Amino acid sequence: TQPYAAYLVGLADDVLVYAQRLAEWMTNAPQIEEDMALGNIALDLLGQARALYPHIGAIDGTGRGEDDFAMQRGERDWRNVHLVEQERGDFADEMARLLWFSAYQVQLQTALGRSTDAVVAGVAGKALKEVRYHLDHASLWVVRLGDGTEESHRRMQAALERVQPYLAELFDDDEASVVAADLGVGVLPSSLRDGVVEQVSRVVMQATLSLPESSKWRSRGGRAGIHSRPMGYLLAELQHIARSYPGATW
Amino acid sequence: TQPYAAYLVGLADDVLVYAQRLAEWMTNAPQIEEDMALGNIALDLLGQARALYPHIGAIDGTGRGEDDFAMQRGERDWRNVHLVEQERGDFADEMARLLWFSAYQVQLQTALGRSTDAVVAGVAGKALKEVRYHLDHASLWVVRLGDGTEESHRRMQAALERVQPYLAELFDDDEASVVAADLGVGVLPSSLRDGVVEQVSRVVMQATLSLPESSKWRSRGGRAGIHSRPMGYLLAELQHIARSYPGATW
Amino acid sequence: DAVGEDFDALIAADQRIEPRDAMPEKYRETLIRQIAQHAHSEIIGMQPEGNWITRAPSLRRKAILIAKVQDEAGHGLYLYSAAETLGVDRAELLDRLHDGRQKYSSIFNYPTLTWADCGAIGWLVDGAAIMNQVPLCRCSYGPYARAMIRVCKEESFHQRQGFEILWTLMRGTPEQQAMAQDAADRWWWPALAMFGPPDTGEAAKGGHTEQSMAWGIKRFSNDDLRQKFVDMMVPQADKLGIVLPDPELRWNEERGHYDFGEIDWDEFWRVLRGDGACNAERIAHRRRAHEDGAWVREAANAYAAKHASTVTATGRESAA
Amino acid sequence: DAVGEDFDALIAADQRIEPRDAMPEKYRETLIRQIAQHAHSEIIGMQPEGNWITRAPSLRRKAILIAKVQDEAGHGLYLYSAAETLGVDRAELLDRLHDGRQKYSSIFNYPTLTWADCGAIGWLVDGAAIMNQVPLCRCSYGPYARAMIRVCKEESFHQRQGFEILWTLMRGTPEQQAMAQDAADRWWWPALAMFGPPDTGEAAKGGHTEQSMAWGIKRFSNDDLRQKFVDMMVPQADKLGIVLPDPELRWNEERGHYDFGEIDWDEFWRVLRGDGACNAERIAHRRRAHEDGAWVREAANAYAAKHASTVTATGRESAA
Repeated sequence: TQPYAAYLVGLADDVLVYAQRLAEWMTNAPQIEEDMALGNIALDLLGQARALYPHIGAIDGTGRGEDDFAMQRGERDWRNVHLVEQERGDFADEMARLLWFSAYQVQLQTALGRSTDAVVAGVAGKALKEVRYHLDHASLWVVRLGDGTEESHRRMQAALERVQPYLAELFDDDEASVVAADLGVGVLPSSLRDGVVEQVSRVVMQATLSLPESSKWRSRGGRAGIHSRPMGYLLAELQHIARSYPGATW
Repeated sequence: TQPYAAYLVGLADDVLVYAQRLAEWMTNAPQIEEDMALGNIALDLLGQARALYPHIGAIDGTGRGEDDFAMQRGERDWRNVHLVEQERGDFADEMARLLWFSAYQVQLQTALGRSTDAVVAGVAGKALKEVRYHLDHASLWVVRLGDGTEESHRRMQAALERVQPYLAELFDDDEASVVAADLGVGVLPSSLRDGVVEQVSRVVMQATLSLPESSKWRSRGGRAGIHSRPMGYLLAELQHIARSYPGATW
Repeated sequence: DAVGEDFDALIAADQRIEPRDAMPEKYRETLIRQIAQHAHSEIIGMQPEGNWITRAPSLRRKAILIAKVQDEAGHGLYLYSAAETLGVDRAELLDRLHDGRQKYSSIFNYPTLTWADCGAIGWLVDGAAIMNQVPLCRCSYGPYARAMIRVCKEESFHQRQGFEILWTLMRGTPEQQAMAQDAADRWWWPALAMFGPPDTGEAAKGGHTEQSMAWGIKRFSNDDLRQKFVDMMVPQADKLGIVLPDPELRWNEERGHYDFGEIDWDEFWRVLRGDGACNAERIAHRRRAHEDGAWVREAANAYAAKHASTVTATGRESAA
Repeated sequence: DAVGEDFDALIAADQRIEPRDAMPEKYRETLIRQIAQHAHSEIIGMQPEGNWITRAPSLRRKAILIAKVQDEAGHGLYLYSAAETLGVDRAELLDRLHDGRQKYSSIFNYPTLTWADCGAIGWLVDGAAIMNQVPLCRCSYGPYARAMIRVCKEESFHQRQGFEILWTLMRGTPEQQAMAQDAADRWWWPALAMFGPPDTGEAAKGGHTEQSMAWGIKRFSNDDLRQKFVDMMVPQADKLGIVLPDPELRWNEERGHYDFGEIDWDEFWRVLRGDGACNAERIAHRRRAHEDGAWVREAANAYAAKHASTVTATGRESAA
């Protein structure tokens, strides 16, 4: 069993939980093209999670498959950041979250392309192309909304402020990431911060918006299984059917 | 096994599901007194359900207990009306629903006090005192809101209109209720309608509001396990923990 | 007149009518109504299955379901585009959907109560849709026919996925088998009603079928398509181990077809008039999404207009 | 002055101060702040457990939990009433809560992650609250003391319920035992911090303890109460089979008390300053409920005003 399994669980949980939230937009998006686009991004992230879980089950010695991870873990065993578990807000909230998350993912997957774990490097190679598209998509919308109408500018700015407390957590170097970085499998989250902030800042400036100051409060604990209120309800929905029919295959 | 068990499941599911919805108001009510009052009504209804389920488990021969009914049934086996499963709206929506449901319960429990099933009659005797209080509480608020400010009048009238399509279902004579009524255990839902409408009409008039016309669309199917969209999500929340630990006691 | 002659000649020669061709106003109106209703059905049809995306029982099924709902959105878009070639725009068609002037397939007013319903929709509803749509690939109106070719290819993929969901359930636990059977029980009759009311024999009078056939929009009667559907599905049900909920269903050697029972047309008309389980919910959901998104669409338009005028003003920002 | 003399005499005689009695402004302010903070803690404290009402694992537990959260609302109401006897009103106190001018107990900024947390809150948090509150039943200010008597009776009931939740889990499956242990691991240190920063020895200088003791508001130092709490809980933990997460915890024969480790006061101050897991969420939730309900409270006031004036005008509708 590999000591960096916990690090990979964090990576996989981030994208699975965000895929679950993004998929909620289907039938709820502002236009049909966007139902499709957000569904597409959800599919990409879901695919990344599905590629990682069985690998984690192999290296941690449990032999767990994707659905063991997705459907059979309690809240305390999930290692995703709070950013991705927050409830769906308005479209500006989603674009603010997608902009930051995708910019983070571009830096992350770029670095993971050099992972000493061949599976991780392989997943990252494919993921990088996807998350670059996600970043483009979010950037396009942030610029349109920031530089659109008065209302959309106000909403987009408010969304940047609401998402702000959830960002620091992406860049915390927890124990698992230090282990993974030492082994050359992973990357220190803190090392990604400057690239992400620079990327987002460019978009925000083009959108005639401004990056908010740091808030007094910030989220923490996701990587240690300490989640925010929405997580339990997300899991109830995600797992209810699977949990209701123990041992069934689908 | 008694052929009227299905009828009692409908009675119990109505109050359990509504208790679940009402309890959501706790920490969300317009004033602290109301957090308490709605919690109290939820507790009364929950108590009624808990008194009925083990009795049903005895008469249907399955020996199921309250948690077998509450935590282990799939959506198709729930027999509550759509009215009680609808998502929490604003406070006016809740008072409109509570007014109708309590007026219905007063008529129902009055009739069930004469049930040939001693347990049902016993539960009804206690429940009648409770639901009279619920009716008073809802009436008080409907009058206050109807005859309060312009905004509250408008909201209360809109709430009466939104709840309207869910009322007819309360008074449908399905097969199970016909069987139960024939045996003297239950009462034909259609026989309760006039009393309920009269009661509600008095309150609505005092509130300077008006009862809406029948809508083109009306809910149906709850007593046959055909539910509306919110039901599955309600069950996911209700059952997630119980389903996640098969065989555990709490 | 010249319009009529050219058009009639193209129809007679079984050639495609293209947007640039002159066409009778009634033909245009019939097509707009039909294509729009078809597009609306794809968009509203995202909701019943969309209801299961967050609760799909496995990640694999979740991925397949997301992709399917996405395909439905895509079909809606092709179809709105086809309708736009007839001189209406999508925003106007969506308004007509939202305020009830145009309809969508009544099948989507039935609820999806269990996971098995995702299987039944794929197997039965998409199956019936394909039966209806394959002949439309030869429809006289070119853009509609071409959209249908693309749609049909994906629909038959969806139908196989639905079959496979049920197949897996029928080979699962007793609860899973019961779930699959229950779904088939609830979706079978509504699927048969999807082909529309009887339009042969006595019933042929007064309906749209005759005119639509003459125009090459419709190729088979509702009743013929329904029969073909029943004939196709019965062996598939046998393979699944599902009992179709019709005691009168049996092979008729003489006709070379399956006989089947009477559809409850009262229910059909009731649901069509707006009193089905989900009529209110489907339109309310669609409207809410549309209204919630109004500020986003306005912003996109404002941004595009700003940029267009910038380009005009400076003549050099189009590469930005 | 006369105020000071009467007041001092009552305090010296260990008599109760009542609302009609003159009292020093500082005493009044201290009490308002303390009672309001206590009331706010009850109201905000509904949220962590309220989070589990819809998901309680059995109907019996759901009923107990609803009743408990209801009790907390009731405690909030008694305490706001007690504060109102000092000349402030509840609406004003709630405003001070909502805009951060007044605080609530920092313990409620920790999240409830599993069902076992409902047990740990009852056992540890209510246990610590009782330890703090029992002496307040003898507080010099009458209305506060009387409210506390009622509150304490219910709190000790809640504490037993919390213990019983954990007891059941510890006798359950291995997962349930792990859940209970995990909850105790997370709530133990925050519960110890509930007694406030050290206020004996060196730390006695500069805090409020000395003045509050002189006024008969506080009867024991934070440190004394904390020690009593530890001494009470260690045997209960043993009975449960829960290992308290403190390697330095051991019986000190000489002191006749349990020794225990150092509390992480940096975390305590960080959370108190607003940077705990749930600070933002708790206040946002409370504010939203208050704002969403504004139109209801306005309507109730408008209705009452209308009726009051009707009564005045006709003199005969008060019985209506």
